[in-house]
Amino acid sequence: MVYIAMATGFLLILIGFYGALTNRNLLRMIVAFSIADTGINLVIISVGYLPGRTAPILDTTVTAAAAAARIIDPVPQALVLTAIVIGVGVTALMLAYTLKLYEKKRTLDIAKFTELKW
Amino acid sequence: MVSALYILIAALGAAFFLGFLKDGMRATAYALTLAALVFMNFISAGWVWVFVVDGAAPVEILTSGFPPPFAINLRMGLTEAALTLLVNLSGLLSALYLKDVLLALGRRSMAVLLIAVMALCGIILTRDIFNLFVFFELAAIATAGLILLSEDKRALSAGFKYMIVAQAISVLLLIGIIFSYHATGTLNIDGMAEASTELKTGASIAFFLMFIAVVAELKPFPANGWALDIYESAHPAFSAIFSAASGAAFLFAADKLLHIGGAAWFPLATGIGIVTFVAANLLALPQTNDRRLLGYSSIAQTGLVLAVLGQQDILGDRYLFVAGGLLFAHSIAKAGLYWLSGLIAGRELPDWAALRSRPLLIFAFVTFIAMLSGLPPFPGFYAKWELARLLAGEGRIALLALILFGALLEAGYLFRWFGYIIKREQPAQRVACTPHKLAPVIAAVVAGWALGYLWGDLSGHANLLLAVPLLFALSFLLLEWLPAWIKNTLAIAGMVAFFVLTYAEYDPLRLIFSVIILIGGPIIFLASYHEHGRRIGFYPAAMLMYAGLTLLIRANDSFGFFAAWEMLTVGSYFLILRGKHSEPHALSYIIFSLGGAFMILAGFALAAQGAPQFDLASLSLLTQPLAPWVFILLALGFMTKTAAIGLHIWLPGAHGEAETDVSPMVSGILLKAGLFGLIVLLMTMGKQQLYGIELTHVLLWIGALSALLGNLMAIFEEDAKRLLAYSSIGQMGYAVFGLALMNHLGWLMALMFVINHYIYKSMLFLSAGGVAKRTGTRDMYRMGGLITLMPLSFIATLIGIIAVSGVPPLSGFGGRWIFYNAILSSDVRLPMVILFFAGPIAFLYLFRLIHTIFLGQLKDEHRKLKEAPFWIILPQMIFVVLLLVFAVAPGLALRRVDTYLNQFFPEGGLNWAGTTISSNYGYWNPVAIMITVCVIFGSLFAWLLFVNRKAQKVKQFNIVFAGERPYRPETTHFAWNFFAPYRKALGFMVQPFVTRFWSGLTDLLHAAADLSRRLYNGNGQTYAFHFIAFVVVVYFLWTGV
Amino acid sequence: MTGKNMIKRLLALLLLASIGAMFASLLLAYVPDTDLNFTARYYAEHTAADIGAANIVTAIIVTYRGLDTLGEVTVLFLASGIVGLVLSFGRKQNTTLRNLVPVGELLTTASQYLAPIIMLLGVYVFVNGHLTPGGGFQGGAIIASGMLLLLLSDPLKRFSHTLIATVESFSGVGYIALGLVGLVLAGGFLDSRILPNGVLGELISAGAIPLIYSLIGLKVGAEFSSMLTSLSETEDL
Amino acid sequence: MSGLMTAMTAVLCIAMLVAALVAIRVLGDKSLPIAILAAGLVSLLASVLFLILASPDVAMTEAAIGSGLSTFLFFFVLARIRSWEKGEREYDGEKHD
Amino acid sequence: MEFDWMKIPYALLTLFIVVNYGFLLNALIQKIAARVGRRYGIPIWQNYVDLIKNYGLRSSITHGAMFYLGPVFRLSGGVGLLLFVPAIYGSYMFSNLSFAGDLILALYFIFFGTLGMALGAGESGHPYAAIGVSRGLSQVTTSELPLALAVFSVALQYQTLSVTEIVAAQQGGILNWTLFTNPVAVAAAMLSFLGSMMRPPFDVVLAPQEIPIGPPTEYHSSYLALMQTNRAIFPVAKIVIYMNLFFGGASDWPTFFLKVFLIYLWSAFVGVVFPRFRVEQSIRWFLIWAVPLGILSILMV
Repeated sequence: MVYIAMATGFLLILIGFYGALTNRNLLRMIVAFSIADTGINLVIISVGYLPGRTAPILDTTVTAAAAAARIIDPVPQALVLTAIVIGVGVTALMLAYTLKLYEKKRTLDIAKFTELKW
Repeated sequence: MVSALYILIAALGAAFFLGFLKDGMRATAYALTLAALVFMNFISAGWVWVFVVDGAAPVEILTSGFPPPFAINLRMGLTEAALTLLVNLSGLLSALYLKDVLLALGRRSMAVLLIAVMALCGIILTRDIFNLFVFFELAAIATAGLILLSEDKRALSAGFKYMIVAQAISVLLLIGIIFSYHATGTLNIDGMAEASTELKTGASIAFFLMFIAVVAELKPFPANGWALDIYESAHPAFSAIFSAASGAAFLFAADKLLHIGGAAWFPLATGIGIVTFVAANLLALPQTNDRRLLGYSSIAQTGLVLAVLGQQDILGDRYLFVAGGLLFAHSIAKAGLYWLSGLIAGRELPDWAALRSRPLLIFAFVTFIAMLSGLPPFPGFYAKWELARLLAGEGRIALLALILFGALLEAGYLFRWFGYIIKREQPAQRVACTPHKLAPVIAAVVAGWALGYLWGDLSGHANLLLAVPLLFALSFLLLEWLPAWIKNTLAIAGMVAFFVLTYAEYDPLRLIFSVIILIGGPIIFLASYHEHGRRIGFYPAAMLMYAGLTLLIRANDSFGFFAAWEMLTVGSYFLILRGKHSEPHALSYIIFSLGGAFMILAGFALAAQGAPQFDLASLSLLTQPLAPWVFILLALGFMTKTAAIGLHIWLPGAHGEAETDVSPMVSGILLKAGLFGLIVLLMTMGKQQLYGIELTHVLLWIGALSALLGNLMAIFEEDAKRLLAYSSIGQMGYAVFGLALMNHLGWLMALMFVINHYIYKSMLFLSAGGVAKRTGTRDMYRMGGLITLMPLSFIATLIGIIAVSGVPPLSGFGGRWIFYNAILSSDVRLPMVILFFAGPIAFLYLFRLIHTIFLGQLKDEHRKLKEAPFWIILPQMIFVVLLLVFAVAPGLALRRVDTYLNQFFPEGGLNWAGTTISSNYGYWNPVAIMITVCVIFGSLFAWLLFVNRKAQKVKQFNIVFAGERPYRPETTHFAWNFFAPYRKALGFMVQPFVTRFWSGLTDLLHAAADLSRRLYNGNGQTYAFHFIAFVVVVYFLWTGV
Repeated sequence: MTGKNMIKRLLALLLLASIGAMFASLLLAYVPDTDLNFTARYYAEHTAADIGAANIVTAIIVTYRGLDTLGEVTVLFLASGIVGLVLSFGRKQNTTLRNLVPVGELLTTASQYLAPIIMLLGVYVFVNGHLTPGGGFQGGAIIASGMLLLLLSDPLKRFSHTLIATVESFSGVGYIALGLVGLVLAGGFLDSRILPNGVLGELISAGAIPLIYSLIGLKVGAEFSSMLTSLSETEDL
Repeated sequence: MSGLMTAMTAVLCIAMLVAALVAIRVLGDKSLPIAILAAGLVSLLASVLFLILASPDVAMTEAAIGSGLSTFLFFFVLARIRSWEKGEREYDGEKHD
Repeated sequence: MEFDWMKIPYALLTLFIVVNYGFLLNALIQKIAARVGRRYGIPIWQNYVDLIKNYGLRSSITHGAMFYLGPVFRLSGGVGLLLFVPAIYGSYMFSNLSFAGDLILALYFIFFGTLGMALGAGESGHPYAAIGVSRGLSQVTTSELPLALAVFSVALQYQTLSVTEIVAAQQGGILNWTLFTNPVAVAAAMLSFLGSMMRPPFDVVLAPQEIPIGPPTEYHSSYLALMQTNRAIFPVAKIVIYMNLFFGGASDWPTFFLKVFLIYLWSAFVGVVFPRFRVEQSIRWFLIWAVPLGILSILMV
């Protein structure tokens, strides 16, 4: 199960990259990157997953004393939370840039924004 | 000290607090921003103080009350303190610089700036790998935001391109982090470093991904198109932060990763770094946009430091000194240059000529490019020295060669740029100087010099900024407001005084050089009295050159010698650049000279075998197989200065185009530095064989060919000063030849040439310069018949050419006589044939010099010319006297040297009985010759005068054309293409093969650079491709290796 | 052009195949842990005692790795600030607003009732962050959705920038201030143990975590709202 | 139990991959709104997967932020561009290839 | 070999002998050349007549300082060259002022007069003068080269630069002459000699039809007389060097006269046989034929 999830995560990253490398539309590139972001989150979570264990939340079934043997690794989850938020921040930023770039040139084709080069 | 956490807290607190302020309270917001930045600087500076002065141990800072690895911890050590200070300072100064922009854009922009600085500090401070990622993202996002401070609309697309790449980078980084966490069970950097047997193998993909992601932020070639676009379009104040502070922070992050990965990964860092360094510098060559050029240079320098990071295994305790020296020099200079670029209206490099109206800013520019090029006395210089010696000590020669090659490229475009500033037409738009924009620039200059002092202090060598001659030279910077004649007097007085105080310290050989420099220099300075006004820039440059020369002959160890060499190179470059049309020539001069200097550096580094420095005398202890290579490197380095054939193409232009009083300095005096170097080299290392080839024999050939081709080129030259310059190539060829003979008389001959060449070449250059000043041209065929108008110049030239040609009774003959005696005791025959051929050729150009200028027909437009100015004539007359004295009594100068040379070559000395000088083969009595010739000459002349006492002066052609002069003198002054038949016969020998070779080489470099920079086609998607391809290629190269 | 596109796609496939190879070797070499590593074990064993939070992830986010979270919040702050900057980039101020097509009555009415409820939900999520899944970020996002609804229902209704900015600043400054209190009173910056741990599983427990998470929630909500308003308020060309 | 979970995971994963391929126009040449929705779907499916992987916190976040908010953001921008694009100028560069 | 006041009158005596010999020799050679060309030629005393006439004339014009200096340089060069080389081997009387310097001095002093003459001609302002100088200098660079090589070869051979010692080493029979001990060097030197005598085929420098309009026309009266005197001294002085280096020197005046005459005749002989070369042709000729010989001589020593 972990392997499937992790493989899917990796594949999503690759799909995202492929989309970003082959679509010239700015918005589609951003969409592609958000897919890659999802993929990376999946990979991280998979790494933290221990088969047969539960979420790292203490309650009556998972007591503090037994926690070490019952829960999965909480660290990757904390990391993913951060990663998601950062991801959406970057996405918002890129979207704002896109809007502005469109306003400037009336196109979303990234190949048209090459006035800076060489 | 205040905890380093407060750096982060202050920035964040202020940034969040800005939201409370209404939009109208922008001034308050700005004040708050500045206050926060000042506070952050205060903390960093305080820590630097604590670590440097009190020598405190690094401090661990825990957050949330738990020890690592369970909570995030920070560390404050000396490196962190220094780097955060760098970051905060550049942030503060840029904020100051950005005053207008920030006030216009409001509190959000200020918050972004604060957070950017905070994030960079966070990258430096944190010891947690994921926290590093968070700060990375913060820095990246803030970067994307700060790009928008620019007025350049294109910044928008640059920001977008950056974010594309940043996204890809962060994906790889996260994967790397999570798998590293999986492998080690911790996110703490130090914990990972301890636990990571797996990551340290060099095959760990997890670590590779982390590392490559961090490295990608350092803009490695070729995945750096986005960075260039940012540099080009962003606000210069932001670029200053981006280059100086971001670069430093990300480099430190790379260092942290290497701490985890360990030595197995060092070669990867070095490889990426050095490729970036060389490639970015190469691609910078065809740049015309100033900010993009600086961007390339930034990338290159970052690459260099990355390469150094990968060398920490051999740098040992000098690691911080080297990496820090390079990094700080780069950061300060680059920030300074970006700030400067904001003062310039145009974006093309020549637009910087606007700086000319502000000498202070020119000084700033010079400081910055000197720092970037690693010239003394700046930190980069010491760092370069240490790096070179350690690399060479470990046998990493290829890396050293690449570093030096890249550095040469960089110096090339930086100095070319400086040439534009000094020489190109000033644009209409002036430098826009407001105090808040000027202050950061000046702060960078001050910081640069202060760090120069600091690094000198830490270097373990003599601190260059405490060397008296250099200080004396630098003091002229402060005296620039004085009129030229006062400065001239001070310069003369200073040099003579220094000589008087120190002359007892020199051995006879050095005494000759010191007299030429410290007494001969002032004589030439007499000619400088003719210049009026303040002559801004002349004296610091000239005195820097003299300081370098003085330090050179006083140097006992390799470090002092090399530092002096660089100083004199730079000083003379500035001097040469002052000539009217000397821009390209000064450039080729500095490139050749720096190339030579780098060879010397490499040679010394090889010879040192890891030692920080060594006595020059201990060069003699070197053995095979190292010795011949050291010999070759050093000899090549020195011969760039003597303009040996093949390395000579800079000389004619540089000497020819220089100002009237500069030409004799750079010809008569500066060339001797190369000879001095060769003397030191041959004195210590003697003969060396490489693959059975006797290297001194190679030198013999080079010397002979230089003499021949230098002379040949001189005869076809129409320009008087260039003719003299070519003649210098020939003369130096003789001297090199003499030294390479490796016998007593050969050396004596070389020294004879040293003295003679100083006297007559200075004299001839002054004379030609004086004439050129009056006639307004240096083309000899435009002159003619000036003998009656400029009799004193004529006399100087006449005496000069007799002396140069070696005709008795003047001193040139002494050189020839010793030459013949010297070759008789040598067993090498063939190169002498060439020298024999070269000898008579000198007559050709010398005759042409005097004939076409002073004889023949006077041009109409010259009829009212006056003699050259008094101050130009005076030194010439002194030289005439000197020549006569030296002709009659060469023993004055040579006798002690002759004795001194006995310790190196006990046999074959001269015998100085009475007035006769005799060798094993022949004899020579200069006094008798002089008397005989004078008596014969005098009596004949007197007789002729007597019989023709009533003769009256008549016009030319009174007989031939029966008094009717042909209408236009141009048609009958036979001067242009004077030696046409000679060109028909031997012109093939002076085809500009060498020039073609070098210009072909530079064209090739340029073309290659121009072609490969099309890689950066401006498309963000392509840049993403570059990044992915970069990762893949590096991975395969790395695992393939 | 299509030929060029084909080449581009092939090249992309080739490159990504190589990256994929790297990933594949990571995947193949991956062996799931059978037991918690020492860091995770520490959290599992000590969270309850140290922090008093039932949700260990929350404990890590708010306390153990609080600096990350502060950074994370700052990322949002930055992003929203820059979104605002970008959209005003190169534009003169005070241009007139465009006219949008009127929105349906239903949406307007619905949103007026729905929005407060959604926001309340958000508050619930972050206040209970230390006990149940969810916390400041999720809650903040939910609050922002409420704001979004309001925006959709009446595009011309400008949110009070001052209000958003004040909430933004208040929560941010408050967060840092709480962190400082931790530095002064407890073990270090962002230490949540400035308040008693209480009883595991109760609402008022886990030290200052509920307080901090609430501030984070407010902050996140404010940032998202600010972003959304910035995006919605861009003027017409 | 475990077998069922694995099967569910597999189905989810395949669905995600298909949605992702749709989003980047490898499967079918779908319009931009569809692509955005597909990406949102990937996110949403991922959050379900997170739940299966015992990460409720992450699942909530992904659902609220990854699939919710960011999809909104996309549509916001898209709508804005569409409204500007009165003169039916190209918004999709590749249509002009 | 120290200075001695008595050397001055002795040197003047040598000078006197050589001047007279030179006049007669020049006339003789000219006459021989004329006879070869089926002309009658000048009377043997013609040079004396010219000289006395010229010295008798008074000039009332001058073209300036260098105009004076040209002939002075020229003659000083000739006289000096003669005096710096011992004329008669083994004779104290006729060792002249050779104590002042060795072979190198003599070799370099050759140029003293050339240089001065070139300068004087230059001041006349006549383009032809400059053309002549340009050609002469061009040619001399290659024509002197074989000589220099040969001299160096000889110096290497005898391991000395002193003319006296070189002559001394050649005593004791004709086979001891350098001519036989180092024939290659002598061959090179004699080819070079052709070039330096300003006779055909290497006389385009003076190009009798064109160039003389230059300097000699401007120079007249006593200026010309000085140059004529030099024309008598200079070739002899130069031949003395050749004689000393290659042909065993002369231990008495008759040998001296004979050897000098024969060597001179060599150049005249070649001159009447060959046509004139252009400058670049002669340069090539020397480089192709004479210089390799010189190099060979050095390598063979």
